[in-house]
Parts: sequence; structure tokens; C-alpha cells
Amino acid sequence: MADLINLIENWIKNLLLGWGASAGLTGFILQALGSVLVVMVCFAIVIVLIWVERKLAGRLQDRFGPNRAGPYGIFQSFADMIKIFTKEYVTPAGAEKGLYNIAPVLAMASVLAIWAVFPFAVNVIGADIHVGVLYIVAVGAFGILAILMAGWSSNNKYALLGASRSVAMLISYEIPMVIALLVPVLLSHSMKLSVIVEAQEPWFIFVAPLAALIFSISSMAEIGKAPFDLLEAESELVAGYHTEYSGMKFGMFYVAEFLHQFTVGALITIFFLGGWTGPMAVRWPILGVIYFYGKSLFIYLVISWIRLSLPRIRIDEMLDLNWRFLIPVSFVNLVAVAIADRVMMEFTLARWIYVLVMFGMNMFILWAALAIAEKNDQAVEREEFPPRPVAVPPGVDSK
Amino acid sequence: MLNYWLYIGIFLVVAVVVPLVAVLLPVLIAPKKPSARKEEVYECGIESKGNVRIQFKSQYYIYALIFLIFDIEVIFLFPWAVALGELPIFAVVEGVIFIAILFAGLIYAMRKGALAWS
Amino acid sequence: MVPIIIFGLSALITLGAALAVVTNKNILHSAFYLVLAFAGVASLYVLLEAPFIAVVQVLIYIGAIAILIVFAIMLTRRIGSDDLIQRNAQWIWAAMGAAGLFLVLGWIVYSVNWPVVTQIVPEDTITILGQELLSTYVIPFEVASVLLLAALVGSIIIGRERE
Amino acid sequence: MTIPINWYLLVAAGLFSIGLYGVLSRRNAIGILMGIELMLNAVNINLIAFWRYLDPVRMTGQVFAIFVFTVAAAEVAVGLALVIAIYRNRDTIVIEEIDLLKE
Repeated sequence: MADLINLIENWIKNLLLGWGASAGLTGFILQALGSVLVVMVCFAIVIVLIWVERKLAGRLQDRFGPNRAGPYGIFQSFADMIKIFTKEYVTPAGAEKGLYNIAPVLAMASVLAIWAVFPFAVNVIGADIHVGVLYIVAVGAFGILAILMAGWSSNNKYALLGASRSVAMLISYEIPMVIALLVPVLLSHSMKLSVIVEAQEPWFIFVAPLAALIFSISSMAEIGKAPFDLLEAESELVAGYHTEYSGMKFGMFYVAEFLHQFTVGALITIFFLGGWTGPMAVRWPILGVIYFYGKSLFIYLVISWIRLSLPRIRIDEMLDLNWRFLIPVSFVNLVAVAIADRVMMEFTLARWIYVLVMFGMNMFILWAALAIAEKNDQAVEREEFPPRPVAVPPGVDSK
Repeated sequence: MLNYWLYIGIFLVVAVVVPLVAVLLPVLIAPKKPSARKEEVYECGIESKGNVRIQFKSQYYIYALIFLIFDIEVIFLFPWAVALGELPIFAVVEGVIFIAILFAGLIYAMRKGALAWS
Repeated sequence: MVPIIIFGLSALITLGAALAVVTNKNILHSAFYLVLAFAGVASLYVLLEAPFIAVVQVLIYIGAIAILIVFAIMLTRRIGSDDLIQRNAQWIWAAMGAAGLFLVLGWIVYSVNWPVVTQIVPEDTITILGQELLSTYVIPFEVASVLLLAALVGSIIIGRERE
Repeated sequence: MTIPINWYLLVAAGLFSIGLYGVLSRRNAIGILMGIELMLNAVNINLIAFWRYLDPVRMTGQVFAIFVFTVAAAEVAVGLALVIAIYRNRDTIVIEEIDLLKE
């Protein structure tokens, strides 16, 4: 069989059992090896991604990007790594040492912890728990906590301001994100990630495009990069909550940000793009792993593309987008999907009719929401900025 | 079932230990020349004045508060979404009523201007 | 053996962190110790085979309540400083009362013979939970939403700054 | 070997007592709220322990625990809003100094 991963697992298991280890210890060692492998792959991906991202950014902005270290600058990340590992730590005077040092580790750990429950292929699943979706949401809480810790302990006004802004934004956008996540849960009747992946016939992006859109927007905000990079708006807040961090402690926040973006790609893949499924993925589990990482990388690049193209939005616009648009729309969408799904379950419909109805309904809600939002927006605009002739200076009565 | 959680426990330990090692490594190999100048708090080059722990807007608190309420709502909705397939069709209506009541809260907050950034 | 070790660690973390919460001089540090105590309780829930409650504990207590408390402390910053005495005059009586209560509770816990059943927990507790929530407990389910609405409206009215 | 129910109950009793001490000994209103949170957590441990050992097939214990979460959240939201409102008006949240009704 081409089941390479289980082959290796069984080989290690038999080897350990052959050495006289007990079954419990063998299981423990296998689990430890598995988790170390997943974590290491995450780090390896980030090292590659930093180069990819910089090259892509350069190309999109009509520059070369890194091109000195090695062919096409592919060793740039390694040069950066050597630099950052040999950099001195500067702890600001008056910092609260304990919280200050825990924060970067916690920020990284909270992103890594999400990877514990991912299904990588048909039989390569992390922890296939019944509360997988909620676990993913819950673990994110530690990231928010890490930001608060960093901001408070740095003894710096900019860091504290940046942290409180970041947290306000993160918790605001978590609401539409979680409500959008309810839609795949509702459609697959399970919070188990493996069940959600296998229930996607066709992919949920076709059944629930609106939920996918809302989830993507709000999790892009959760990443905290452009166009939602208000937390480190250089011109206003210096560098946000990690202003006072240097060397590898800053590096941890930086790496966590990159990994978070890739993790968001993986989450969108799992919930809306069918996870590891693809041609021949059931027979050849190794293909499933490739599909999973490939799709995640694709989403990652799309997110990068979007954020390299759009300017930063203002904080009031951003909060308005969330509270006045995303949250109401996600609620309406959830209710509509729940009713439609349950009602159509009563009749035995062909799958394609079901998908078509769902897709049409989603599109209608999106259209209606945009129409209403546009109308409100125009009303607000007219009130605040009444139109006036172009050639007349302000203050002069044009009539 | 607990086996999975053991894996998660191990994973969490690994997820904390690996960044910890990465953060501790420079302590061994990086130079260390602390000076009072270097450790000054950064504030665009000028000296920092006054209490650093500035008081910030209560608007942030309002956001956190609404977030808490909706978080609680979500924990009711997840079991609802999971069990919906095996419940009578009336259960959808119950869930919708639940959502509608809280949606009224959101509308109220919006009307009161509690969500606006001033 | 493994569950007992994990139980011991979780109990130790929970109780140690809880003690730090009530005795720490810096109220903000108390809040972060509170997070640790919540995390310890969450791992106890996992050991009790209630994973849903465990993740909800993390989601609600750490993800929302702890953050709300930290925000409130930052908003009322003067009390966050170390120089304010955080303990009142009758703390010694409070300590004795709490210790007495613990002794009484401990005595009850050990003297009662708890009627334990040996049924195992069903595989998928969440589906059952959802079904019970929407059939047996449907009235509390709706009332919970009214309670949340009341809390939302009430705290917005109280907490908002008046112009 | 399974863990006996007494151990969980003992941990919950300890947590409850610590929380009670916090409520009684803190001068700071937010500190008191933290103590109450600890006590509510102790209650929840008991609920889940009894659910696990007495009636694991039905979900009554878990449902109760969820309602305790709800009440705890509502209590924190309103309680902290009150604390902030008092702080804004009286510039203190030391409980002994909030004694308008005494005078």
C-alpha cells in the first residue's frame, strides 16, 4: 500500500515494542513524535513562507525582493535566522519581567496549538475530538491574552495603546468568525473536523459561499496584517504591542503572525475547501497531505495578494464594518441556512438541487445586504458631507 | 477518547517548549551589553513623561462586554447546530427565537451608539 | 497512572493559582493567575470526560471573562498600583472562616458514601446535549437568552460614559 | 485505576474556600468579583463530577454547568459595569469607601 505515513508509524511502533517498551509507552512516544513533527513542519513552512512572501511582495510592488543570498535569494530566511538568533535582548527599564517574557512564547504556542486537531489525510488525523471547532476558537483566546500581557508589561505607552486596540479588534472580529463557523457545523451536523471534511460534497464554499466570505474577512482581521494592520500602524502606534521587543522575542511574534496566516489558510481549507479531499486521496493518504498543504498554501498566497493590494482602513471604518455589516449579515445567514437545511431535509431532494438552492439563497442575502449597506452609507455620507460645487472654497456661500 | 486529549496535552507541551527553546537560545549565543541608555523606554526619541499605565477609553470595555455576551450565545448555538438534524423541525424555530432575542440586543446597542467609535 | 498524575498537576495548579489570586498584592497579576486557575479547572473537566465543558471553560472564562476583568482593571488604573493595601482589616477572620469551611466540607466529602454508578460516558455527548437543551430544557434555553439580553442592555446603560 | 469522586469534590471544596477568602478579605471590588468567579468554578467542578459519577448518560449536569457559565458571565458583565460606573463617579472602588448610604 501507498500508505506511507502509517507504514512509518507501524515500523516505529514495532521497533519500540521489539525493544521491550510497553504498549502505553509506545503510544506515548508515538504521540510525542507526531506532535514534534507537526510543530517542526510548521516552523519549516514559516521559514519558506517568509521568503515566498517577500519575493511576492517585491514582485507585486515592481521590485526584485530578496535576491542576494543564494539563487533568487532563497537563503534569505536562513541569513535572517542567524541574525535574529545572535541579536541582543534589550529589556526596557520598568518592564514586568515575568509577563514580558511569557508573552512571546504564549503568542506562538496559541497559534501552534490549533494544529493539534487538524485532519491531514483520511487516516492521518491529529486529535479527532468531538469539539474540534470549539477547540480551535478557544485556543485563540491565549493569543489575545499574550497581546494584553505584552502591552501591559512593556512599560510603554505605545505598546499599551496598541495592545488595547488590537484586543478590541480581535474580540470584535471573533464574533462573526465564530458565527460563520457555525454554518459548516450546521451543514455537517458535527464539530469533528474529520466529519466536516468528509461531509463536503461538494465543497462548502459552493453550499455556503457567504459564510466562507465572512469567515475569510474576519480571520484576515484576526491575523492583524494589512488591510487590518491597525495594531501596528507604523505612523500612529510605532509597532503596536511588540514595540519594546527585540531579538528572538520579537521574532516569535513575527513568526506567530506568519504561521497564523498559514493557519487561517488551513482553516479555510478544512471548513470550506474540502480539507484533504481530492482525486485519489482516499486510496493514497499521502496525496491527501499534499492536497491539504497545497490548498492551504494557495489560500495563503491569495490572502497575501489581497493584503498587498489594499490600503489600510481606519479604525472606525473597521469597527463599523464588523458591527454594522459582518455581524448582522452572519446572523441572518446562519438563520437562513438553518431553516433551509432543516426544511430541505424533510424532502428527499437530489443533492444538486439542495446545493443550488443554498447557493442562490446565499447570493441573494449577500446582494440584499450590500444593497442595504450602500443605501445606509449614502445616507450617512450625504448627512456628513453635503455636496458642494468644486470650484468654491469652503466657507464661501455658493448661492 | 481520553487518548486524543493526551495527544493534545503532549502537543501543548511541545508547542510551549519549542518556542521557549527558540527564545532561550539567544541568551547563550547572543552578546549581552546592557546599558541604561539602551533600556530606556522608546517614545520616538524623547524622554517618556508621566505614568505609562495611561487610562484608556471605556469604549474598549463595551466591546469586550458585548463580545462576552455573544460568546455565551455561541456555546448554546453549537450544540443546537450539531443536534439539529435529529431534532423535530420546531427546534429550528426555538433556535431562531434565541438568536432573535440577542439580535435585538445588538440592534439596541447599535441604536444607542454604543458600538460607534468616537 | 497517567490520569492520576494529570489530576494531581491540575489540582495543584488550580489551587496554587487560586491562592495567588486572593493573596497577590498586584491586582493585575491576580487576574493573570486567575487565568491559570481557569486553565487548571479546564483540564479537570477533560479528566471528567466533559470536553465540551472544558473548551467552553477556556472560551468563556479565559477568552472573555478574564479579558473583561483585565480591561476593567486597566480602566480603573489607580487601584492597580502596588501601594494600595488590597487586604481589609478583617482578613484574618476571613482566613479562619474559609479554613473552617474547608475543614467542614472536607469532612462531609469524606464521610459521605457517594453512590457512584459505573456507566460509561456516551461517545458523542454534544448531540445528546443539544437534544436535551432543545427538548427538556427548552424554557431555560430561551430564558438564558433573555438573561443575556438583560445583562447586555443593563451593562451598556451602566457602563457607558455619559456625554 | 479511576480517580475517586472524593478527590474532585475536595479540590472543589478547596477552590470554594479560597474564593470565599478572596471575597471576604479583598478591599478592591474587582478582587471580590474574582473571588466570586473562583467560587462559581468550584460549583461547576462539583456539577460535572456528579454528572460523571452519578448520571453520565443524560446530560443534566452539563446543562446545569452551561447555565452556571451563563449566569457567571451576566454577573461579571453587570458587576464590572457597576464597578466602572462607581469609579467614574466616586474615583474609588475600595469597598469600604463606597458608603453613601451610611451617612
